[in-house]
Amino acid sequence: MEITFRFFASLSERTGATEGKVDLPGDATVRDLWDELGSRFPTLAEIGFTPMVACDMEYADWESPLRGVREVAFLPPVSGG
Amino acid sequence: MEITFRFFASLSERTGATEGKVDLPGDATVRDLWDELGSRFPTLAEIGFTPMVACDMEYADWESPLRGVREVAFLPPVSGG
Amino acid sequence: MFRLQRQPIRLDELVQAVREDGHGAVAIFLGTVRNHNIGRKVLNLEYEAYPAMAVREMERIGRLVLEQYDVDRLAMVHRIGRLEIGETSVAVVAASAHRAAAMEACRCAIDRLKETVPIWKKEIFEGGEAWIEGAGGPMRPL
Amino acid sequence: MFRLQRQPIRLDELVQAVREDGHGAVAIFLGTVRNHNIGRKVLNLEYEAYPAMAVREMERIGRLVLEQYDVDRLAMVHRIGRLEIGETSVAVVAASAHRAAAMEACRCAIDRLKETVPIWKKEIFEGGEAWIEGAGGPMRPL
Repeated sequence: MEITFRFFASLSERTGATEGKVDLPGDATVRDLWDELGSRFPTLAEIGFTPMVACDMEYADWESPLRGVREVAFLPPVSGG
Repeated sequence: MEITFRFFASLSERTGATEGKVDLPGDATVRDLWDELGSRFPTLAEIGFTPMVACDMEYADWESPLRGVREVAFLPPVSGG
Repeated sequence: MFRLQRQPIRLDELVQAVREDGHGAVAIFLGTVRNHNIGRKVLNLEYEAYPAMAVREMERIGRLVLEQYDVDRLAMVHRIGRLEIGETSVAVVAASAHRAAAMEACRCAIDRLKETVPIWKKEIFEGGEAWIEGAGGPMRPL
Repeated sequence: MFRLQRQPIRLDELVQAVREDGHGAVAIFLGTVRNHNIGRKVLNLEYEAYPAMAVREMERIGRLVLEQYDVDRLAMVHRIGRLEIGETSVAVVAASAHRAAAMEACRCAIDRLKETVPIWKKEIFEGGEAWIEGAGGPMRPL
């Protein structure tokens, strides 16, 4: 299945990517996607925080299954306000 | 000694007076002034609250001596805001 | 800035006057004239003050709040005279580097204003009018 | 009213849009760009958002606050793009009949915004620039 990923702020700066597509098996979880992205973007290993994750714009956790999800966003700790 | 009194809001409406002067003995207190005003303005007996008192614009109490005070204000419970 | 005024309160101007470049947080409270009170339809309000003492008392509250909270600037402005529904009767603005102090200072300032600043409102409602008597604050003598 | 905007936030307009005639209290919080942070001289800020999710998240916070507090109306507006020192980056406005609810709702809304709304600031300071990473809120996964 094809999942769109999105990076924001320092994550997109580190990777040089704001979004892209990954093809994953049907039982994949957020963590599997992150691992896949880690091999595509080695600089992800250098970030100094654990991102938050949103599946289709709802906060999710690392074990969330991706079946039925279109877009997964990895979010640095937010700093709005 | 001569003391200026001031009434505000419902107190001035009740009495028809906003200010005036009272001559009192040198050892008089706020309560003495109030008693004197009570005989001058009988409608003061009808008010439904105990006024706050300010001597020269500082909150004071009923037993405060008036020596050295120029102006005593009787204040309905405040309702600004 | 602590004052009474007959003119409408211009919020943008007030914030500009209070805020400085070191401030990341501005907390504001506005009291506004509402169209109902204790079941009555309110038509408008009239505010009266003991002017010199009201300003002194706002200044006293200001000093106290600036001591008690980590805020740099505080403004309290109260209207007097006749106000229509929807108008702002009082504005409190507190500015500081961080938000918690600004919000707590703003709350403390408006709470104290309502307890001790010698201002009174008369309510003109459908069928009559009445001076509103506050609950009385901690300074209320016996 | 929950939105992101590139244009400056006009506070008077925002208050007009939120306040209704039954409201006696409006509590406002403004976040403003300050000229220093952790010992650095800040030149300006750039805000980035995950736009659709940020608005959804502000709406979710809005529903929660309106349920939890006795307030009628809430607005949250956040700037994105480049902001200069002194500009307002976020405005939260809560309106209700009475003041305690308005002030508590305003506080809750800005606290939650800072925890969960996907917006980030990049600080451009003397000698460099850096994305600011928040402390992370309660929704932060392991």
